[in-house]
Amino acid sequence: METVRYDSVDDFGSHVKRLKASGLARRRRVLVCCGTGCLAGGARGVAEAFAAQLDRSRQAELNLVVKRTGCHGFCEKGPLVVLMPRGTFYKGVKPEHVSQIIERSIVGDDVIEELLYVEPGSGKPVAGYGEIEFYARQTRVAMRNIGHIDPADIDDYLLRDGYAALAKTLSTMTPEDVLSTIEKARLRGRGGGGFDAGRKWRSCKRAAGEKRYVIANGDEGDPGAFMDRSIMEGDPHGVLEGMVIGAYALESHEGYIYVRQEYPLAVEHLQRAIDDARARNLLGDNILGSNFSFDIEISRGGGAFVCGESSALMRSVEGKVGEPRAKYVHATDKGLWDQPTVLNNVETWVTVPRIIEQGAEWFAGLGTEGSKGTKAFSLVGKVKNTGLVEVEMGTTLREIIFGPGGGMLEEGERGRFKAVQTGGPSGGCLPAAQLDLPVDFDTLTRAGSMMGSGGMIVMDHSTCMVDVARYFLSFLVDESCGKCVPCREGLFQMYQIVSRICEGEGTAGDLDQIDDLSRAILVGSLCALGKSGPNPVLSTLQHFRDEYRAHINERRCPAGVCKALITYRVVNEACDGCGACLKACASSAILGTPKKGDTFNIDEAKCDRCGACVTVCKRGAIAVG
Amino acid sequence: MSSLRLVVQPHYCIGCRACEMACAFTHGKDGQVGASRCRTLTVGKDEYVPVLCLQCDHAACVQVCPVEAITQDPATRIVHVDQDRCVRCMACTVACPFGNMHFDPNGNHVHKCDLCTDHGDYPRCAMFCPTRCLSVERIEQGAP
Amino acid sequence: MEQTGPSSFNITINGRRVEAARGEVVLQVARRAGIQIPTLCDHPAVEAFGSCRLCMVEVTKEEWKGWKGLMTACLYPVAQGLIIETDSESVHHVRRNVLDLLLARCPDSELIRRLAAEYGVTRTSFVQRENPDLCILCGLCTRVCETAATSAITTTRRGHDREVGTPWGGPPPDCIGCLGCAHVCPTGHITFEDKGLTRTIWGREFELQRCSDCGKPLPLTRDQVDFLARRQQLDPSYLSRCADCQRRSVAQTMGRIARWHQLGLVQEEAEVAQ
Amino acid sequence: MKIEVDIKPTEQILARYPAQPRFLISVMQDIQLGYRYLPREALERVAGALGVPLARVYGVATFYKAFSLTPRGERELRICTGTACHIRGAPLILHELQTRLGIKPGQTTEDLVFSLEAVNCVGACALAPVVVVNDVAHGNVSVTGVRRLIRTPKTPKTPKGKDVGADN
Repeated sequence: METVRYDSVDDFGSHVKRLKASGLARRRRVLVCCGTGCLAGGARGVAEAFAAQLDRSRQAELNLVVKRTGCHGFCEKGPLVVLMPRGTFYKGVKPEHVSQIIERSIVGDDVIEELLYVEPGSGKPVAGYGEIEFYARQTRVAMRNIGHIDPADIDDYLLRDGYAALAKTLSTMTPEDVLSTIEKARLRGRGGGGFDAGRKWRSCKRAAGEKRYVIANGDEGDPGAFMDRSIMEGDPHGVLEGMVIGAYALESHEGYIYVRQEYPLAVEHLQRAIDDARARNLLGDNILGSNFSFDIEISRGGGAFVCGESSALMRSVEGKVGEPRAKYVHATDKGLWDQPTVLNNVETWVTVPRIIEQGAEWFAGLGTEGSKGTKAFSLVGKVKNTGLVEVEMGTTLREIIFGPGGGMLEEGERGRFKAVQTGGPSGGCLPAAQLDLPVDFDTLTRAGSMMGSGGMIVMDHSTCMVDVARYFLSFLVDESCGKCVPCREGLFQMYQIVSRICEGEGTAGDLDQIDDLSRAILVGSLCALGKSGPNPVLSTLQHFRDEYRAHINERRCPAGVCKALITYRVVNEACDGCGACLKACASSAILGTPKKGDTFNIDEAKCDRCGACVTVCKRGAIAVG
Repeated sequence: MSSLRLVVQPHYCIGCRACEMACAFTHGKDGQVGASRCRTLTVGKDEYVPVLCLQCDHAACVQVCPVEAITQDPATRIVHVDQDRCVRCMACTVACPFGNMHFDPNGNHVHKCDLCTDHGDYPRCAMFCPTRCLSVERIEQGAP
Repeated sequence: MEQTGPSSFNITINGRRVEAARGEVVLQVARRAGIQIPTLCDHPAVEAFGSCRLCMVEVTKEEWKGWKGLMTACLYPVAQGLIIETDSESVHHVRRNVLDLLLARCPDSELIRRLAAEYGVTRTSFVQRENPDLCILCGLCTRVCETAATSAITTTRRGHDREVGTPWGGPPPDCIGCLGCAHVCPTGHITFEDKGLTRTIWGREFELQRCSDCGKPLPLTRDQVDFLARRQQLDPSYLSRCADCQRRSVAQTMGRIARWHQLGLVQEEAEVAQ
Repeated sequence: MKIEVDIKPTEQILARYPAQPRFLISVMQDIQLGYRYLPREALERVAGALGVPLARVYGVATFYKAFSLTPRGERELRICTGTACHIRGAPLILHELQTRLGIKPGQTTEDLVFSLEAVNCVGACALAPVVVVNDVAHGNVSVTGVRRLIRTPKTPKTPKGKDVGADN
């Protein structure tokens, strides 16, 4: 294997040119999605089957390459295999399908209909990647490479014009040019707060210090969000390139990528990318022969949500407990090791090369007045197409959920849309009446939620909003660092109150007490975790007050979720006596003999409302109420 | 600006302990008599020596304090204890080679002679000394 | 952060104009002006921490067009034109809630009960902690230990499970028994005992240093003496005699000089100062 | 109960990092991976080597969820309790595993085979509910399906999952 090292920008340019002209670049591509979702579905077996059945010579003979790519985003349908350039999209692929795919669609010219995705609206199978609504309705900027490249192959990234923005930066732009381009693009941080990235960079540049640091925040802690994971796993070089460009603008020489502990694959891919980039002189001393030097180190998190908060993250990089500090002095003045530091989310960093490449005007042309560009969301919950979507800012919630999302998962009354939760534990739940809100930083905040890092959890009428509030509180009680009183003690007490309501022991004064305590926590807490902690409770209280009232006044959980307020009952008319529920019940609470015609009863005293019987009953004969 | 220094001439001491009384009353609080920062010791027959802080430069108490609660005022050369800062580790009470850092168990704090800076600018012990044993000298700043 | 502009200026606290210097925080300036702001986690010996949230004050500036924010006085840097209210309704609302929450945590703490009562809370409106102790988690002990001693104690776990403790809950190996933690503890949660030559704190026993003259125990442990001599760069002999013996020794020396005077051996008056 | 701890792996891990306090978490991650917990002897060595007070090491060990001070089981079941999983039934899954294994989240079965951990989102929300077994994610698990994950070929004589938790 030839060792490539670029000693100048020209060197780099000519190598990329040669690469693009080579036969390898023109080969057909078999893309096997190896994102976490597809891996869980068995993608490793599929990739191995391809490798076993198509060795190197056979691949050359067929003029194709098999690539393990990052997440295509359509996790719901995994494992996914895409045949390029034709764009044939196969879902739910199993190892046993591989030989058939090779024979019919690779050697042959055929399409295997059973493996095609069926559009739920039309009921028709779709052959092409681009024609699937899920993808067709997206605008991919941050995620443009994911799924198309093998993240472990730097050449794949180069073939998609990777590092071209860096070459352009180093050869034609001054640090000031880069800074003003980012300012003009009006890029806002994708991590949650939506702070103007250009302004952040500018104040860091102005601050006095011995060194400046650049950090990528990959501590994606919001439950229900996994865009950053996909970016780090699927396009690691994109993150690096953005950081190098940013470091050039800031004249920084040291950078860190903080990756949460739950993402081992992201660490692996990023480390590989760092090693490869260093070997090619795209990272390290005198990058591309210039006199600019910058290097990146990965810092692994230890499993603490609060480390997504920038000051806590910096303490964690320093090897300490992740306790936030007051932000009266900004990180841009005193951040990592008390030096001026710019911290941006990985999605923000991966967007930077795109802006440099295509210009600030192009980026500012996307999105809304206040929120430029696109935003990646992880669309999950009770929606048909769960997965990653990237849309222009200003797209409405309805367009996302009923567009790429494909609408609600389940039919019937209980399957109707009830709320969408955005912004993770700092955000809130928006009801059906607000489905037409355009999604951008400011609109969501005004509506009592927030953009957050981009988690979007769709809920239907089988979701109890009081339970959701309790869920977020228990999350925060668990994840609070415990430093300040309002967050540590206040959220704990709030959890106690909401729990009481869920358990049917709520009292008339509870809602007022929640309100009073919330106000104190909102203004009194030290960091953003506490300052936004009451949001999920307040937003559900605002939009779903009736549901709280039903719990308190009528001792009833309308969604049938809160265990203390529900009972399970066998509807004997619907029951066929199969006895599956008997076997499933761990507490032996179901009485009856498994034969047709027998009546089954549930012993309420024994029943611990685990719901196992409901999941196994094929006839829907167990009623919850 | 001038500063004070206390002059001790033990051969004049008659062991009357007026200095101790004056000190204790001066440093009392809320109508209670405080603890004296000055101790008169008997060293022989009819031989007494009043022992009190010498406001040393490079004082051991200053050096040993782990929280920098003891400092010397560069202008007056008086060594002060910042009671708010002190964490009562007692190191200074041992470190002073002259035994002039005292601990008051009632007030739970360490204390030392501060030349009565908070009580007018004339040390009470000297004021009440009936002999020339304790006296005050005013020196111009910068003088040794 | 304000890095330019004059180094001292006036700010307004409760309608009063008060002088402040760049680099100071609101709490410092207020205290100097005799304006009381309650605190629990503040101590001059350690860096400000901002955990108790009791010192919150309302901050605004004329150019903020009516926007006001609640800030912790112990951390908020002063800047020209700041207008501070230390006792507004919103300030009291937060303090009342904080104290109410702390009262649920530490119902037996005299200090918390007294402070809470000042803000009108005599009984907590929340669920009282089971088996409560006196620790309010202000973190003063661990911070003092870090600043003045050896970081022998730490906060452990997180969130509502947070506690102050020692490695593996046992006697802390790095502790020097200086009692700094116990003395700064505002609620008396940290206890210790000195008995004969033994000091006990954090479940560990320490031997007290003995006076090299009289043999009585000094108020310092042997570990503390070693630590201080090393860290403060002081000859250990400075830490070997009790104050009584030190005084006796100096008195005897001075007594000798006095005798020389009386015998006419010394011409000049001995000045024992400077 | 005193377990002999082989300190050699700790030395090897320490050799990979410069002796600076900032590598504390990284070193501890590797130790956790190697020993399946953080033995006291190892952490004492780490504190000395990196120049970090032992109490701070202990504080870090108890602050972050990745670390355990007691040995974890061979098979670590991490039940995702992220929002997406929560509304798709994660509490039921967790409840089921708790009952079957007779342990609570954060605990390990006495035979050191299984550890249970409730984690806040593993980032595989599209497959909710998710259970991660030793870094392998299992998606769309059901209350009954989850029983498959705790069948133990290594411990004979417990043919049915039911018996495992019967003695609790």
